[in-house]
Amino acid sequence: MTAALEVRGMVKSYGGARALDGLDLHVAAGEVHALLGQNGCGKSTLVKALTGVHSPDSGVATVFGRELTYPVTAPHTHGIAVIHQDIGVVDQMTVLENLGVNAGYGTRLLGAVNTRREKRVYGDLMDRLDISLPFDTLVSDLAPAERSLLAVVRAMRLLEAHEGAGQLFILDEPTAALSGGEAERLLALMRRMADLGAGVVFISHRLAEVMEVCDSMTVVRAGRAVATSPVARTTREDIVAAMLGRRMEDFFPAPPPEPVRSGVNSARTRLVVDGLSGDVVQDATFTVHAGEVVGVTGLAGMGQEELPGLIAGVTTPRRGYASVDGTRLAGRSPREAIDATLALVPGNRLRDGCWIAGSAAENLTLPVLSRFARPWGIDSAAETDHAAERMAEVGTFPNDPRLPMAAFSGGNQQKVVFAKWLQTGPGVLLLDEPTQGVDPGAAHDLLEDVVEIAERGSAVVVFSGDHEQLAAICHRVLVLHHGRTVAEITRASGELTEANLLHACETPAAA
Amino acid sequence: MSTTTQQTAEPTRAPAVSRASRGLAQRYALLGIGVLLLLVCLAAIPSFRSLRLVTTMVNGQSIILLLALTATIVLRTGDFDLSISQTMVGSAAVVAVLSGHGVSPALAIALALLLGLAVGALNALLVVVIGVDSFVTTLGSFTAMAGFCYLVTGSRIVAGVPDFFVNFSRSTVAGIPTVTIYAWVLVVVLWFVYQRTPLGRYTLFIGGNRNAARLAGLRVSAIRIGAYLVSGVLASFIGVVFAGYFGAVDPSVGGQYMLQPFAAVYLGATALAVGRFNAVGTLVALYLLTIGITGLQLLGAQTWVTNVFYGLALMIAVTAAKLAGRKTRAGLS
Amino acid sequence: MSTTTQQTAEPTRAPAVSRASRGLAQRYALLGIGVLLLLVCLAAIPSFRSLRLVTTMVNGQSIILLLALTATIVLRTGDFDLSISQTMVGSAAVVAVLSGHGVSPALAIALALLLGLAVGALNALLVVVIGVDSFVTTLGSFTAMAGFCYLVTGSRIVAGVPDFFVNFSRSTVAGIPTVTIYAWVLVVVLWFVYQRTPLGRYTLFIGGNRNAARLAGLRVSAIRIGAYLVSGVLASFIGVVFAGYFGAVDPSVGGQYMLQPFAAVYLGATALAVGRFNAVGTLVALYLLTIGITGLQLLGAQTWVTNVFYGLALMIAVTAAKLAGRKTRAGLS
Amino acid sequence: SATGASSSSAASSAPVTGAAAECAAQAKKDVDAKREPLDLVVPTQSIDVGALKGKSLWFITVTMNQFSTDMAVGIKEAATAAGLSTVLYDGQGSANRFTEGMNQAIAQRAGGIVLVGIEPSLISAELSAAKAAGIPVLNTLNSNPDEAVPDGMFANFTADFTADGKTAAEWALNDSGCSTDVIVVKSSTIPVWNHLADGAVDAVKELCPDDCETTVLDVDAANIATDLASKLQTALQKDPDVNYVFVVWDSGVPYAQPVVASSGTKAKIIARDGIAPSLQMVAAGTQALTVATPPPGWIGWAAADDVFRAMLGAEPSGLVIPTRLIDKDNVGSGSDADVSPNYTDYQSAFSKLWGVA
Ligand SMILES: Nc1ncnc2c1ncn2[C@@H]1O[C@H](COP(=O)(O)OP(=O)(O)OP(=O)(O)O)[C@@H](O)[C@H]1O
Ligand SMILES: Nc1ncnc2c1ncn2[C@@H]1O[C@H](COP(=O)(O)OP(=O)(O)OP(=O)(O)O)[C@@H](O)[C@H]1O
Ligand SMILES: [Mg+2]
Ligand SMILES: [Mg+2]
Repeated sequence: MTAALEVRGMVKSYGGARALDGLDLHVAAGEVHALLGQNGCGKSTLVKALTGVHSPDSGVATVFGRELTYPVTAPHTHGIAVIHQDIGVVDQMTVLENLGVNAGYGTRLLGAVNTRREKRVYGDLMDRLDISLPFDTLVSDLAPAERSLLAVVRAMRLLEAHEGAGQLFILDEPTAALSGGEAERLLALMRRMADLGAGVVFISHRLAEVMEVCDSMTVVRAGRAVATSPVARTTREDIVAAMLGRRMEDFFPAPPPEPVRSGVNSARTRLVVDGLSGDVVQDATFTVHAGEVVGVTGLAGMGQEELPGLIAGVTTPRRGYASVDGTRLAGRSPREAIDATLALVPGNRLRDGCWIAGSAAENLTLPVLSRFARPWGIDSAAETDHAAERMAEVGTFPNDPRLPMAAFSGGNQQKVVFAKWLQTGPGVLLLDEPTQGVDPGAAHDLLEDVVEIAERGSAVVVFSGDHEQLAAICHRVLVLHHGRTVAEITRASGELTEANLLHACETPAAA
Repeated sequence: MSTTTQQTAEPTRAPAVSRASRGLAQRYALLGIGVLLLLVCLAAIPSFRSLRLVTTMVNGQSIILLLALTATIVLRTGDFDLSISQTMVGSAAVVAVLSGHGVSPALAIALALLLGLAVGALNALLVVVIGVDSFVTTLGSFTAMAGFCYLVTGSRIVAGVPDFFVNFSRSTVAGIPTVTIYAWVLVVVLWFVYQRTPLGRYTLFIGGNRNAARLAGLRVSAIRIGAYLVSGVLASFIGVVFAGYFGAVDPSVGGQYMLQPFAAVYLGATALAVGRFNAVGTLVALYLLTIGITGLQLLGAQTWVTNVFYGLALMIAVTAAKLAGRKTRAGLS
Repeated sequence: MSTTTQQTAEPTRAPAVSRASRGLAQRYALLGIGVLLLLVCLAAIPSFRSLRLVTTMVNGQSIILLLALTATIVLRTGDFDLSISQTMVGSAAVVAVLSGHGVSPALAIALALLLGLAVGALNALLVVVIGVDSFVTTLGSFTAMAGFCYLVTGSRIVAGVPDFFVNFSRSTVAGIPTVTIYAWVLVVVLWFVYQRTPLGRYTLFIGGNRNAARLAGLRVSAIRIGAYLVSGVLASFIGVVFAGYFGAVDPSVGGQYMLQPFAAVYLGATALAVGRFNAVGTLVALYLLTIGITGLQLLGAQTWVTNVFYGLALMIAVTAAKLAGRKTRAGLS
Repeated sequence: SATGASSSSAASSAPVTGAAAECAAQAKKDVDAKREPLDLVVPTQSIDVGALKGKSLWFITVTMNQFSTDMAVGIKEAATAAGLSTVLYDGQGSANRFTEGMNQAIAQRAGGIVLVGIEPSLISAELSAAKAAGIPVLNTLNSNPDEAVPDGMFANFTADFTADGKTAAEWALNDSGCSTDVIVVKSSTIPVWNHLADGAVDAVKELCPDDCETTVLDVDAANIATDLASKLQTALQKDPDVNYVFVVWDSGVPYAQPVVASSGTKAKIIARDGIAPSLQMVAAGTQALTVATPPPGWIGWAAADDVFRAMLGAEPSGLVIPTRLIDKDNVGSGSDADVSPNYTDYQSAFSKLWGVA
């Protein structure tokens, strides 16, 4: 079989730090090849080198026998189509404008764009992919999953032009923001492309997906390939061991002992959500007790993206309210909720979670900064020490609080954001896609912290499309459909499995 | 820091349902204000009903309109080019001085355009290639060009610009002076490029999210450099027009042409295509301001009134557009 | 559009290893240039060695320094306040005119400060509460205030500001005029607030990522409104100082004080705390520019030379700081 | 003082009455007198500048425009002739720089200072300091000659702006046979422009109270280029019978010119100063009139002379800058030799006076 992609000795340094350290990679035509590795091991860097975002320092890459020259310009002319990890959309432009950008809107630089034809092309494409996006809506109005789908459609346009053979598709964590059903459709599409003779490089931290759809895989550690084998001949445990350099017992920590929810000895109710409604969410009503971990899920656009913001006062609810430890929140500002010891770890890290040019310490200590205020000013030494301790607790690498956030890999940024809220000892912790883009080792560590905080008496709500994770760590999971709670699956019932959750999401009537 | 005109900074969010109606209200707020103002002026001020008045009003704004249109080019890519007004005066000075030395119009124009190209290239080098903040860089080239204007003119007014240039700017076609025609042609060209071509969208994409544009495979740097070069060359073309229009070049006037174009551009970005720097909106905004000020002048308002009007009109118009377009807004989704 | 001074636009990335050296080089690039320039001037120009000259040089910049420091306040929160220079002149005019009518200094000052507060409140209302773009809003209030200046002065220079105000600005303490002392005190206060207090950190965070700041529980709107109010009140305080410093108020000068403070602030943001608007850097930047220009004047340079120097100095200084700090830069992770 | 604020009665096509005839006669008389070439004006008392050798003469100007650049040439020549050095300080239109220029002059122990176009009240403290330091400062072209000399300065050296405004108005009255409808353009933040405008308006009112009309436009000094055009075009629309536009300073003419050209009126542009580009335009016919001073170089010499006198402790010369009407009939080629024929060698007249010839 011909190689769709052959990479030899790829090296790329950012200043003195080596992101790629002689990486080798072989992807055969007709296969879906998983590229796996810990956060910050260099996966995205490879993608960027292959697509001209930046040039490697050395190393050779050939695509279907043709050697790439750096910097790579117009990758699609080499048969490369890519979905980047940071999706690359502009909020203040419409869906159609964002879709056409990588295809040059189907015309010359100064030719007139034929909007009708563009709509037809993308309309057909979306029909076939069973995706639906409104063309004239601003991207800022899209849900995170819709943005991912936009990126999929956008990349597919280029692929469609020469379906199948001679094509290399690279997808860098395309499913991170997708829910089960959408992810499945994307995986099926990927499979079909490969079956038609294309080479597909698939980057994901969701090993279940990898096991399901990939033919072979390469594990990268510190910029080098450390393991490569057919997926059929390996196990998740082996993969994780190769990624982390150690074996991991379970992928998810066990949930804490279930608190008693009613009766004389019941745990106290910490979070009450009563009739809360927003643009999508309708009449959300539930309570969460001390020591409980509750999941909320649903398909994209069904409300689980909106709900955390409504509870935390980021968006003012249309009706209803949330209360924390008996304090009813007016829902006008996050500050009010924070004062009531509620913490929200937002889903869109770059937009809502951090100041990318600020240092990790500055980001991490923001909610507790006044603790370090002395009459003569902020005690910087104490602040830095505190940040370093907290970062060590969640295993941030590198553990240097003085580095700007931009110098950390996506997963490590997530850890800093996580640590920022854990340190406040929240009574109610809301987690929006907490392990999005986080490698399995790190995800395990983060979730362990979540379980621990629940054990110590906090109420935890996890909003996620990752059913496997929810099934593993929650006491019960609420399923939203068109903004309403259509199902509640409890661990006690023994029904709390990934498959049941998916089923409940996709066929709400049955639930 | 890096002052950018990032179009993403404050995503306006609205529920899906109101997507369409919101667009309409916001889109035509400014146009509505303009038409209303015109009608009020027509009704209240008899002398406003003269065609002559309207044409002089429009013609008098042509240089500023040209500058404002030029300003949109770089603004769309998310950068500033504050230097255009001085580049204009510098080029006008070059044309006037060279002509005074008997250099042929063609050569004088060519050298003036070359000057604009050089300023654009310097701006592009610093901002795009080296990555310095565009606000401070172009403030620097603005000031340096002011010095250049004094240099070439010897700090004197250069009069006696040849008739060739005067005709170039002032001769009329169907009663419309060429300077106005240039401005309108530029409106049409930019409208086409911005609204209808991939390049127009690329500039917006780059201004909106530079990293996203890079990931989408756009030649971000090439387009940004191109924007500065076009901006510089257009500014020096306006300089040629300027020299002919006034027939004399005073090296000290650059500063007076700095702010008004930006006011029109920002105001225009609230009209027609909300939040996007665009050509037609700029034209509407500028004419709106002109109608208002002319109306006030006809009513005998003093200097302070026109300034206050100008300032308040800016604030009110953008506020109106904002309010018209707002249903819900808030944090994250 | 929404022109913001988002500090995120282009993160500078560098590997951990070179972090320390990079910091140093970048941090002190501007300071180094300044010291070098001073030494060259001292060596080459005998008259530079007079203490009197140096104090003159420093004192002459105090009004601009005060304005530049004021500009940093709103810039840090990611917004613009372009109106400060006109608010200053407007308040100066109020003080001069009221004093001319025999109003007591205390009352005149109170009313001037109230004016600043009102301008700040208007800016805050539009920018923070309604959400209009800050560049165009404050360009609007700048222009409206220009009209106000003509209104209160009747478009004439108002002379004969009472001695109370003259002494307020000009009396010396240990040989240093109070106007300079005010500026230095403001440098120290802002340095402390910016570097040493949570509030200073909050402003920076709000400028860097408003959403994240809000989600972290900061009172984003309150702080932004506060920044505008403080900016307005400080601007009118500078107006009081201005009236006393010049002893007369020319209502047309606001525009002259608009750009220079911003040039100093942006240049200062490359010194000492790279990419962050700060007080000490602003001071260093302004004095650097002044040393250079004074040196040139003493050497007999003509106007165009000083303009060109000013422009090039801006460009070169920011470029030097940028290059000093750059090892690698590239896309995003 | 505002747009359209001062207009006397209308009705321009009235029959020639006795009053009109009187007006025409008076205007013609004055105009004919002001048309003649100016005699060379130099001080009467001689001085010995030998004692001034090695001192410095500072020239601080509101901005380096056409006029001050040309005047600076004269200042330099004069100082060189007397053995002084010169420092030119450009205020760049910024009050901040005016005070800094004064402070630098004081810090560097200037021998004397010629201050041009800078409102003295803006630098009152510096003027006191200069006086305390014994540095004489000459107030140049900021006032009428008979106004009080500001504190800290030793003399006014200037032209009679009110009279010049009157002269321009009389020229228009004469030119139109006393059916004058004139727009006067000024900026009221500049005091001497107010004098010019007042002189013109008063002259029209006095000589032609019934049949003539005046309108004063006050433009924003900070935005002259754009504000002048906008206000003028509106005013011309409002009153299409305007036959003169008096821009009280020559360098404002280019901004009025395109507006008048495209207005469809036959208004003539008149102005004051006599800077070289305007003389060219008068010769070319695009500007109808300028009220011209002698060459700026002479003004430089004469100002230097006055400062030298003060440095030597002598009385001020008391000169007033004379002016002459220049229209197409007497402009010749527009050169200094044609416009100021008696000023071809003023240098040697001063040199003789100073004993350095
Ligand atoms: N500018 C920088 N300076 C120093 N070190 C950096 C810089 N940027 C990244 N690093 C380090 O390089 C490593 C790899 O980061 P990278 O972003 O590649 O991770 P990643 O594999 O993409 O992880 P994720 O899955 O979290 O996105 C990390 O340890 C990170 O801390
Ligand atoms: N622009 C950059 N400047 C400096 N360092 C960078 C840059 N981009 C990435 N890095 C560093 O390079 C290393 C590799 O990053 P890369 O994004 O390739 O990781 P990744 O494997 O994709 O991680 P993740 O799984 O988190 O996405 C990281 O240490 C990262 O911090
Ligand atoms: Mg990655
Ligand atoms: Mg990454």
